[in-house]
Amino acid sequence: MRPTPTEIMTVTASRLLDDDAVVFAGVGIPLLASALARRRQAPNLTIVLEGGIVGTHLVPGRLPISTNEMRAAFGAPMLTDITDIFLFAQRGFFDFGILGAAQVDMYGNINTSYIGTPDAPKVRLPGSGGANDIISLCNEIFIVTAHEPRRFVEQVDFITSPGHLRGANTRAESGLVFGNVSTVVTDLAVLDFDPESRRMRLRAVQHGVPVDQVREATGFELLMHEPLDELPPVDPAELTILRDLNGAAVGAA
Amino acid sequence: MRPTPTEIMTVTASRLLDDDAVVFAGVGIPLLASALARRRQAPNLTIVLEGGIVGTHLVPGRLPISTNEMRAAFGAPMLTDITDIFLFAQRGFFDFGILGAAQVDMYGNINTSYIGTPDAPKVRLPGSGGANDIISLCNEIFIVTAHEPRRFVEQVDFITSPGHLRGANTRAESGLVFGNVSTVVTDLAVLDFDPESRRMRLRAVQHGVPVDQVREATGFELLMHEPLDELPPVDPAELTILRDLNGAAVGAA
Amino acid sequence: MTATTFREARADLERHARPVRDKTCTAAEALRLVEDGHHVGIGGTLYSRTPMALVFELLRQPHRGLTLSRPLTCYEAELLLVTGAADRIVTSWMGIGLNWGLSQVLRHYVERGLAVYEEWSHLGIGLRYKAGAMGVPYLPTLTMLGSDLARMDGTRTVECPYTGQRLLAVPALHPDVALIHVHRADVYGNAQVDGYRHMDVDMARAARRVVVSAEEIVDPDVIRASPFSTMLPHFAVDAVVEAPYGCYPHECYGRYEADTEHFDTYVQAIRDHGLDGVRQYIGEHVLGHPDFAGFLGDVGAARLDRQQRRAKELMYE
Amino acid sequence: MTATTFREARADLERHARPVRDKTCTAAEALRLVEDGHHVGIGGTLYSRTPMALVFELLRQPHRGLTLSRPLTCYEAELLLVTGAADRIVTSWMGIGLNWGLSQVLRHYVERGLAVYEEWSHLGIGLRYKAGAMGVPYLPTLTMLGSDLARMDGTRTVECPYTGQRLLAVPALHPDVALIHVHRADVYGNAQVDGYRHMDVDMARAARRVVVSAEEIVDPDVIRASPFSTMLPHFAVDAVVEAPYGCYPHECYGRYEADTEHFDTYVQAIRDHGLDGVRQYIGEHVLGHPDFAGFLGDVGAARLDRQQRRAKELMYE
Repeated sequence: MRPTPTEIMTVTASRLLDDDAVVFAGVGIPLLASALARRRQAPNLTIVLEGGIVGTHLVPGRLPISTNEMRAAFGAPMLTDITDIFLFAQRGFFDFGILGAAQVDMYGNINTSYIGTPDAPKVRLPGSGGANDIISLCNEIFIVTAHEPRRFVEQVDFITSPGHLRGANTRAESGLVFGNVSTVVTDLAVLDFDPESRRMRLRAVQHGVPVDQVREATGFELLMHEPLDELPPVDPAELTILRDLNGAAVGAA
Repeated sequence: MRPTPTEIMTVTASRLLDDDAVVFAGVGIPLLASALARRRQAPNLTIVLEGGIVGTHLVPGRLPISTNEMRAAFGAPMLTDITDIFLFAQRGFFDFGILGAAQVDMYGNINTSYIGTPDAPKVRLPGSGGANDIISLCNEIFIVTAHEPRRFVEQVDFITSPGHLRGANTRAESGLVFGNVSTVVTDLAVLDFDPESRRMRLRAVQHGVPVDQVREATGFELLMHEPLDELPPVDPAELTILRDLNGAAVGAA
Repeated sequence: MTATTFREARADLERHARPVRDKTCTAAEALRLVEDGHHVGIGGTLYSRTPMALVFELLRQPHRGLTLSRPLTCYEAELLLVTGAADRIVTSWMGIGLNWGLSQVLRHYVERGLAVYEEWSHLGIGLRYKAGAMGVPYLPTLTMLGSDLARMDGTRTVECPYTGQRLLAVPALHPDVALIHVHRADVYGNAQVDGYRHMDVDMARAARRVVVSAEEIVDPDVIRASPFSTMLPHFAVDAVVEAPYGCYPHECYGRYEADTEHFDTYVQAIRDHGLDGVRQYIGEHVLGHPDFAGFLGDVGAARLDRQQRRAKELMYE
Repeated sequence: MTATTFREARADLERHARPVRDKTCTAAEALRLVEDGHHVGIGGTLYSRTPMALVFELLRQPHRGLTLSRPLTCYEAELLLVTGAADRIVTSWMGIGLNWGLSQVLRHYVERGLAVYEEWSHLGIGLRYKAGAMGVPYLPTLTMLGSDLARMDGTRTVECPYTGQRLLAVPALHPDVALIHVHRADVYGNAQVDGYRHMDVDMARAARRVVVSAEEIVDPDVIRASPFSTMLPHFAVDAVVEAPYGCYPHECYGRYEADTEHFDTYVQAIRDHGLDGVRQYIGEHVLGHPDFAGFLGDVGAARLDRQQRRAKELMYE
C-alpha cells in the first residue's frame, strides 16, 4: 500500500491542522486533508466551505466535487451564503485557509488565471474562484500543490491570489494587513518563507526525498532553512482513512 | 360620529397612498393610515415596517405598538431584519415613506432629538429611530403631525431627519440625491414645498378650516399655493374602518 | 466613537479560540466576560427578544462606566443607568414604547449631563455593527447625510472613486461583549432563532465576546436538521446560558408576547416615585432574587402561560 | 466595468412598479425582458440551482452581445458563447467542475479574443452584487488588494477616513435582468428557497428586472406560513415561471442531485467533436424541443426519479 504523490501531500497538509481550529478549505485536496485531520489529531476541527457551509461532516465515498452542492452540506450545523462566508473570513474567524495552485512563485503568489499574458493567453485557466479571497482573508494560509518546475516558477505570469507579492513588506503595503501565507506543501517537501525577504525556502523534505530532487523540481533558486528536517512517512492508518473518505467519488483526486 | 383631530390627519394621509405601491410606515398614525388605505383605495398596497416586515396584514384591535413585535408580522409573506429592510429603502424599492414629527420646520426638517440644544437640552426626546433613514431613503415622503405653533417652527433646534435642509438644492448637495419630501399632513391642512425655495406652503385646508387658523397654528411665515383647495370631510366609512382597526390596542393613537 | 478599531478587533479574534466544546454555564459565570468600562451590545430591539435574564444578572454585578448599545433601547437601559453601571447609551431611539411616553430616566440623566446618549439613525447603527461584522473599518451609506446626527457623531463623508457620489462613512462598531437571546442553541453555541433577527447577527459577529442565552439547550442533531435557521455558529459564541422565558417581560417571537401590563406598573412607579420607583423595581425584581428563575417564580406560571397563549394566537398557520 | 450606475439603477427602479398582481407566464414570455446587449445575471452557482429552464429558453432566442455574470460559471455559459448570444462573461471561475478539466469552450473563445472573461474574485463579485443590492455605488473590502485581478478590472482603492486603512473599492453591479430559480413562489413573486442562497438575493435586488422560475407555484398562504424562508419579495420580481426540475441537469437542493453523467456525455462530445459537440448538444436538447418540458420528457421520469432519490439520501434528518 504505497501512497501516491497526491496522497503524500494530502496527508502532509492534514497534519498542519490543529484541533479546535476553523479551516476554510477549497474542494479537492484541501477538503480531503481537512477531513483526514478530523479523523486523526483534530476531531473538533471545523471545516468551512465557500458555498456557505460551516462544519460539514461529509459522507465517505460521497465527497462533494464542488463546495456549493448538497453533498458539501451534509450534517453541517449552519448553512449561509457565499458572500457571507467570505465576510466571516474578512472579519478574521478562520484560523487556516488551504488551497491549491496551478502555478506558484518564489513569493507564494498563485496564478490560476493565465498561462501567458492576459493580452495573449496561451491557456485561459478557470480563474480565482475563492482562492484570492481565502489567501487574502484567512489568518494563516497553506498552499498544497504538486512539485513540478512548470508549477514552481520565479514569477507567476499573473497574480490571481497574492502571496507575499514582491516580498519584504509589499503584501502589507498593498493593504493586505492580515493573513500570513506561511507554508507550501508538496509531494516532495514542506516549504516556508524567509521572515525578511519573504522568499520561499525549503523547510523539510518528504521521507526519503533528496534535497537535490526538490531543487530540480523548483523553477527558481530555493532558500534553505537551517536545520532542514525530513518528514515522517505516511502512516498506513492515514492512508486507510484517506482512501475510505475518497471512495469512488473523487477518483485519484 | 365626529372625527378627532388625529383621525382627520390619519384619514387625510391614507388618501395619499396609491394602490400597487410600497409604503414604509412608522408605527402609530403612519401605520394606521397605511392600513386604512389598504381597506379603501389601495387593496394591493404593500406595508413595510422597520422590524423587517414586508406586507403585514395586521389584526384589527391588535395593532402593534412597535414595528418590531410579533403583532407587526402577522400574515406577512416575508420577514427579514432591520438593517436589511433599510437597505431595501436605500436601493429605492419603497415608493412612499410616512412618518410623524415632534417638531418640523419651514423646510420640512424634523426634530425628534432635543428641545433646546444638544449641550443644554431642555427635553431629551427619544431620537430618530428609523425616521432619519425613512426620510433620507424612500422615494417620496409624507410627514403627518398635529398642527401646533410649538411643532411648526421656523428652524428646528436640531435636524434629526433632513427635509430640504436649508432649502433650494441644499438637500441634494449634502449627498441626499434621492427622496422627495413632498407633503405635510396635519389636522388643519395639507402642505407642500415651493419647487424653487423648498419652503413649506399651504396647499389645501381641511374641511371647514379657515386659512387664518392654519396661519396662527404655524410658527413661521407660510407660503400659499395658488389655487388653495379645501379637502373633503372625513367619510363615515373611513372613520368606521379606522376605529375598527384601532380597536382597544392603540387607544386614541 | 468606537474604542476598538477593526484591526484591534481582528487581532483579538485571531488570538481567541471558541472551539466545538461545551460552553454551557450560568448567567453569573458568563457575565464575568464583562469588565468595567466595557461596551456592551444588547441584542434584540426595544421589547423584542431582549436578553433580559443576562441584563438582570448584569444588574447584580458592581460594574461602572459601561457603554450600552442597541438598535432601539427600552427600559433595560434605564435600569443600568439608575444602578450607575452605565453612563453612555449608543442607540437610535430610547423609551419604553410609543404608549408609555418619554423616558423620564433618560431625561434625568442626559439633561443633567450625568450620562451621554450618542444618537445614530436606525440604519446608521445597523451599518456600524455590519461594518464590524464584515471586518471593514467603515461602510458607505446615503443615510444620515445632511443631518445634525452626522455632525454630532463626528462622522466623515467619502467620495465614491467611480461616480463621485458623496456618501456618509459609518465607522465599524465592535462591542466588547454582546448579549444575545435565542430560541435554541446546542452546548457548543450554534444558535437559532425563529423570528426577527433584529441586528443580532451583525452585533455578535462584530463583538469581541458573545454570550448567548437560550430558551432551550438542544441536541446538536436538532440544529443540524435545520442548518438554515442557525443565526450564529459555535465559533462566534463564548458562553451558552439556558434561560427559559429569558426575555420576559419582553417578547420572544412565537413563544410569548411582551407583558405590557408589567411595563404599565413600572412606568407608574416612576410617575409616583421618580428614580426611587426604578430602584424599588430593581430591588424587588432583580436583587430580591438569586437569579432570573427566582424572578420568574414571582411572576408565576399563570401569567407566563397567558403570555405564551397570546403569542400562539399570532402565529399564521 | 458596469454600464448602469447606481443612480441610473435607482431611477429605473423608482419608475418601475412590480405590484401584488399575478405575474405567472411562460419562460418565453418572461424572457422578453432580455434585449440584445443586456447584462444577464444567472442565479445559483456552478451546477447548483442554475435556472436552466430559463437559460434553455434564452438559447432559443436570437440575442447578440449579451454579458453574463455569475459567481462560478458552468456549462450554461458555454452554450451561450457557442450560439453567439454572449461575448462577455463576468465571473470568478469558469469550467464544468473540478472533475471535468478546463473549459475548452472558454479557452477557444477567450484565447482567440472572440469573447472576454472579466475575472473577479469570488467575494469580489459577491460584493459587486451586494453594493448594487444595498443601493450604494461601491463597497470597501480587503480582498483582491495587490492582485492582478484588481489591476485588470480597473478597480480603485480608497482610504478609510477614520483609520487610514487602504481598501479596495468594489463597484456596484446592476444586471439588466437576473434569472433566478427557486423552490417555490406565489403568483405575485414572493419566492422561497430551501437551500443555499448563493448570491441570488443580492443579484436579484441589484438587478433592474428579475425573472423567477420555481419548482412549484404555491398558494400565498404557504409563503405566509414560513415568511423567514422568503428570499425575494414580490416587489423585487417581474415574472414567475413554473418550472419543475427547472435546474436539471444541475442540482436543486433537497429536490434532485446534479446529473454528473449528463455532464460526462456533454464533455465527451466536446472531446470528440470540439465546438460541434456543443452545437449538437444544443440542437438535440434545446432546439429539438419547443420548451424545457420537452427536454425533460426526453430525459425521462426514471432518470429524474433517480436524481431525486439521490438528493433525499443527503438530507440530514
